[in-house]
Amino acid sequence: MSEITLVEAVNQALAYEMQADDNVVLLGEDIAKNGGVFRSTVGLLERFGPQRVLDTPLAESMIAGVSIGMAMQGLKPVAEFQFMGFMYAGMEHIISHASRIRNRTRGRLTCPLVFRTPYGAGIHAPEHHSESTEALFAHIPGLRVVIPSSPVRAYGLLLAAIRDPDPVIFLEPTRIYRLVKQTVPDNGQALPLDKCFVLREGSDITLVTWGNMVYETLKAAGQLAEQNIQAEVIDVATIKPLDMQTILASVEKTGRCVIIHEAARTCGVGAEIAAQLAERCLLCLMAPVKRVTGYDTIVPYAKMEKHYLPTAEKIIKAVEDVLSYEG
Amino acid sequence: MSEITLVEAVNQALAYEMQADDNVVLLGEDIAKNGGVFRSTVGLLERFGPQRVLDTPLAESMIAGVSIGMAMQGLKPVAEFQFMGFMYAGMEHIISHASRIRNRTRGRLTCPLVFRTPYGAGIHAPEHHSESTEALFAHIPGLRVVIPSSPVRAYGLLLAAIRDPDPVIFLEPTRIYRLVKQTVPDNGQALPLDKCFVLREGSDITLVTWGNMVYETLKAAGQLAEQNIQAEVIDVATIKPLDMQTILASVEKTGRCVIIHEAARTCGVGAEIAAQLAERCLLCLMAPVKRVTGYDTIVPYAKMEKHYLPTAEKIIKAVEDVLSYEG
Amino acid sequence: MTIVAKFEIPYLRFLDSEGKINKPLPHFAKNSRDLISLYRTMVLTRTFDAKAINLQRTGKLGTYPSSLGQEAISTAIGAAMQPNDVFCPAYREYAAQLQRGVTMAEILAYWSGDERGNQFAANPEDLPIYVPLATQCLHAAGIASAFKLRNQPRVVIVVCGDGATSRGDFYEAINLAGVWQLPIVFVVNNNQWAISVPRTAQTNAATLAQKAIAGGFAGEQVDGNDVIAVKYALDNAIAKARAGSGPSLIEAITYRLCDHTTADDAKRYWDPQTVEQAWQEEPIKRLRQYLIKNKHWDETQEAHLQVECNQQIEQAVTEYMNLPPAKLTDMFDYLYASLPAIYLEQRREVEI
Amino acid sequence: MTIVAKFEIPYLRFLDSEGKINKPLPHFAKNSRDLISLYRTMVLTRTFDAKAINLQRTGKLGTYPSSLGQEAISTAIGAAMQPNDVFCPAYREYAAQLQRGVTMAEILAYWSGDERGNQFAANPEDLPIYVPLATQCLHAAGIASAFKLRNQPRVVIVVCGDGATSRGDFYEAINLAGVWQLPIVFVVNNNQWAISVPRTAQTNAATLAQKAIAGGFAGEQVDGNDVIAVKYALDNAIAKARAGSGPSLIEAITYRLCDHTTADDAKRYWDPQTVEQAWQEEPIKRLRQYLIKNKHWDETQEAHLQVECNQQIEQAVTEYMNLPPAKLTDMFDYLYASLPAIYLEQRREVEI
Ligand SMILES: Cc1ncc(C[n+]2csc(CCOP(=O)(O)OP(=O)(O)O)c2C)c(N)n1
Ligand SMILES: Cc1ncc(C[n+]2csc(CCOP(=O)(O)OP(=O)(O)O)c2C)c(N)n1
Ligand SMILES: [Mg+2]
Ligand SMILES: [Mg+2]
Repeated sequence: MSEITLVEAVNQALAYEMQADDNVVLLGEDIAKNGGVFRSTVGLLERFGPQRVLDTPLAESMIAGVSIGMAMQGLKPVAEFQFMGFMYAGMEHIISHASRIRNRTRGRLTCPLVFRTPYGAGIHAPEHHSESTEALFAHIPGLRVVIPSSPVRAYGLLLAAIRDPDPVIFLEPTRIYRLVKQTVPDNGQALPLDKCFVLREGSDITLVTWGNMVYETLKAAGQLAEQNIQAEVIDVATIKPLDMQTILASVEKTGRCVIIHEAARTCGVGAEIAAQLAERCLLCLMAPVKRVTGYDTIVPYAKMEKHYLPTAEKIIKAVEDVLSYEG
Repeated sequence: MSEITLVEAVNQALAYEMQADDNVVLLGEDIAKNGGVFRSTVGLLERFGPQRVLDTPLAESMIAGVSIGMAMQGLKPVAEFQFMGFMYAGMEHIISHASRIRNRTRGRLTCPLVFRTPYGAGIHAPEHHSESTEALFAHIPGLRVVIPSSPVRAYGLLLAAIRDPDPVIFLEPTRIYRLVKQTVPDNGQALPLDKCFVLREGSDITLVTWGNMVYETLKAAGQLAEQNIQAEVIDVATIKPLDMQTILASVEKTGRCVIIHEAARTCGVGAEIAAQLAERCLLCLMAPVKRVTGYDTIVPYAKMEKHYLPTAEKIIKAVEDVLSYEG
Repeated sequence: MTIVAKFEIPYLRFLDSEGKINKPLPHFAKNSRDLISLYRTMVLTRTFDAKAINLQRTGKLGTYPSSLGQEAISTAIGAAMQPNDVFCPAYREYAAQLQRGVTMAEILAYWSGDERGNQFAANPEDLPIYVPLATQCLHAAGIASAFKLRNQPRVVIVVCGDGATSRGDFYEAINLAGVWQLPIVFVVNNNQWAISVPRTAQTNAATLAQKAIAGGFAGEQVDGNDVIAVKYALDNAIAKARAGSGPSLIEAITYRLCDHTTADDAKRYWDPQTVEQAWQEEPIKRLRQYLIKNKHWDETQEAHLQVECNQQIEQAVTEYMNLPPAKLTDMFDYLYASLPAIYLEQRREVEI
Repeated sequence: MTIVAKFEIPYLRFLDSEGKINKPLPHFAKNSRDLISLYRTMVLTRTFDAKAINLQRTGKLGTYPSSLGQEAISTAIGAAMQPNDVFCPAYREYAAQLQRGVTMAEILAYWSGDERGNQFAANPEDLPIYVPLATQCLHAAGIASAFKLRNQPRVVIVVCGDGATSRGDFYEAINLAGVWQLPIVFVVNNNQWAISVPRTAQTNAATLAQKAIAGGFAGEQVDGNDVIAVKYALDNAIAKARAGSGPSLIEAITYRLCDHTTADDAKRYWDPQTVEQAWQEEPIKRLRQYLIKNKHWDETQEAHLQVECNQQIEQAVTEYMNLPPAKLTDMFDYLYASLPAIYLEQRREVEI
């Protein structure tokens, strides 16, 4: 079995589930003939035909709203927003409808859909192509927000997201779309939603992260290991609802925690995790929880974006600060 | 001088600033002839004419976008969204443009506008009329988010918001629109943005809150005082950017903190405050910071909304928990 | 100059405000039973509306938007649809909802602030009332897309107001319906007002029907107070959609003879003379006049109908008033198919 | 049936693809100096475009969208506007931007990923390129509203693509412009593609011009490869707007003779024959043919022009390449008029 990238794993999961379930339909801008601007839907039009792979007109509120209508009829739309920065026009449908339809109708109507979108900075793209505003969705009751950060997890989590009977926002980190390759058996095995993945065990400190930052964090953990600091690395993966249990268990063990995300710090998802740690685990914390995040600025244009993003270096610095904390 | 309500104070501030500055124009749905569904713009059409008080067609993305265009020309639009629940359609313009225009053009174009909207639950209104999703805006760099919670602060902060050279989201708590009356001198004196207001001093615990919850919190503080518990009550007022200095100073003094907001807990603004307290003040905390918030559910329809909302009772319960915490 | 495209907007009316026929009636309208059935629905709706306002005034209901004066549109919709079509209402479409199995008790529960009012025991697929205006247009387009992708001969009817046509969602739905040739009928209830904003301040378009031109399909105006015209236009549009020949838009011209909702006071912005005139045009009177003139209806039947309506409504009100309170845990129990673990702590707080 | 409204969409062209006149030229086009000036701008733009793509291919520029084949539209816009009008571009409007004082170095800086490219030293009020499609239409309407409220005789020109016309924002802007009678001209660059999605998959509307009907004002089609037609239509629309007589929409039909951007490969979805045909229609060749035929232009002048263009562009590239790196603190220093205290800690991290 050959190794594939994250974006190929997305494609493989889509193909698997379209084959397995006639209700799965794809829609979005440039996803059919063009196979998606990142090629994540390449070949699917040819394989499943124009009734299953739909190029839409250019309108994001429409993509969101039409998907919801389809979902209420029992289809399982997987809609692509071309970039996360163009999803905001769909916010009203996501916040006011997708997340509420089951609750509003007391279970009569449901909304089993997936909104996929490339997200995150680091690919030298134009403005609005570097958003990581996952916190906006993580605040909304009724949604799931899932972020894969490896080919294996992209495959397993996307299958789980499509099969989930509720709406899932599925954020695909563009910077790792083609960064790593893994063997991903095409066996239709989903991975669990609502669960963190412990990517590396360690006893000295817990590093909590997701998305693009997983690789910087693993890199930092590797370098820390050379200094004999054993970092546990947790990929949160589902940021809504949060699996605090796994995070708490780890921090209870290590007593120290650094949270890493690329989004702006203020009111990012890191704040919620830090707040819960401080609330539920105050006594086990040997040092304050630190956050290594993007600045509270607009993501700079390409030339400066690398200075905006957290790096392994900054993570290591924070870990050292936390480890040397003297109460 | 007679006493006025919060909504009247809004009206008074609008009138003052329209008189003082020809660039101030109002726009929104039903704000002109009808004076606004909450009467906050009543009389202004008659006084300033249809060139200054504009009923718009019914389209929120349009209201947001057109305001931005006006602002770039040096007008100071104060646009009303009829309810916060209808603001989501304007999110793209708020997130992708209003907050970025100064930065994008390196100061060449600016966006001096105010987006006003009634917000919060507790008035037995239909679905979508009870939103308190201020955290969504508090995450966005480049914005200011201001929430008055008394007639005096409504007047002073709205003047400040209109005069501010950057975009301000101004959230008016509907439940206190007519709850209290105060004498509000119409003297054009603005109150400072980016600053908390300490509404009550105390040494035993710090209660941090804003918006509708200010009154429940003050009520709780009053009852706690009867038990000889002196709570300091802080109205955050500007939730973006946060005045952490005032909050930290208070918690350094009291050693204990409860944060109260009506929004869903997860990734609410309370998380950010709690995270910063835990990060910056770990040693001064004698107990974990607690949050008393709305549930992580959709705000229930009118019949059940009171069970969703934090109450003085729940606040007191949390304060007692914090005070009885044994590390 | 070369002309590359031409468009026309037709206007349709059979029954004028005096109940006189000004054009040969369509086939269905020659059957007095059908007309009487439409008439009964309109009267029932108006009576129900009055009762609901009364309940609101006496503190037994929340804010309520009446459909007074606009009953013909929704009555015709309910009559024109097949049961397995899907209806996506605006919030003044009680007449259609009632015909489609939504109960009065459910409608009242909804406006009392109870989600169970959207549970529609006898109607599995119609949308509940949507508060964010025009958003239902896109969901309707999605439902129609599902029908089309599955080759089902089903049709979606979606209604919005004149105000709602200013929203991007309305247009995006129109545009998609056109380019995907969806089996959908857009009905615009043009009641001349969006709360206090008159139709003329919403758009410079001479008709709202012409907004369909932007989507590349036909729009027409009908007299929305002539239930025969509305029904006829709908029958055609639905047949066209069902045959796979694409969408239509019907602008039904009527007048909101009531406050926007019980929370509104239209006197602030209304011209009373216009309203008085609008009352001359209202839909029930003209059909009654026609029926009576043609001996299909008389005063005795009218009196009976009132009694029947009142009985039915009283029963529904009793059912509504007897609805046991919902469980607080319902707040949590319909959020997700199964509640994620992290919610359990919060859920326990409301358990009793 | 009664007809209550009628509409027509005209189409305008003076110069056919062979450079032949098929209709008496408008006044301005009788002046060869003016035509030559339009011609020079188109050539300069095309040469600049080619250079930019070259810079991208050699790693000296980021993703870049070319305006190849569409130069006439933007050239006419720049020529038709007054300096104190405001231009709200889409991202292929270099020809207009250059005429309005935006420098090539700024354009290159922008596409290299440097915000300073939007600082427009010589143009204080035009919008920068907007990435979220169609959003500029609403800002344009806001700017036009400011002009109207202040009684300034100024006009806004806003451009978007055929794809962008499917977005709600486009329609909401059209609708507002109509009902507020704003001094604005909407120009749709209909280059037949939105990345890989053809014009026919965007909308069922026979013309994009007819989308103005939804807003209650006139739309017209012009041959977007005939700079004379575009300029003529714009002159009229701008004069109308300036006179307070409201908005217009001009659909300029052209063809995207390039990949969507340098990140795209149009071969995946293009039919090469159509493209070949589209090359026959391109705007520069036909105007050159006309000018040469009428002895307003010759090969020597053409050669000179190329040299001039190249010089100007090389100078700009040098300027662009010599732009010193921006300060990292710029990330913070333009967020707010003055940086709130809570930011200082983060800002210090990037200070050197
Ligand atoms: C998106 C949105 N904006 C604003 C409102 C508040 N609102 C409720 S009804 C209404 C007017 C609607 O007018 P129209 O569409 O003509 O419907 P009508 O009430 O006349 O039936 C407004 C502004 C809303 N419900 N949704
Ligand atoms: C709101 C939004 N959605 C999607 C995109 C991604 N995108 C960039 S260009 C483009 C196609 C635009 O087509 P058109 O409007 O015809 O302009 P053209 O590129 O042909 O000039 C798309 C989908 C975007 N920039 N903005
Ligand atoms: Mg209306
Ligand atoms: Mg195009």
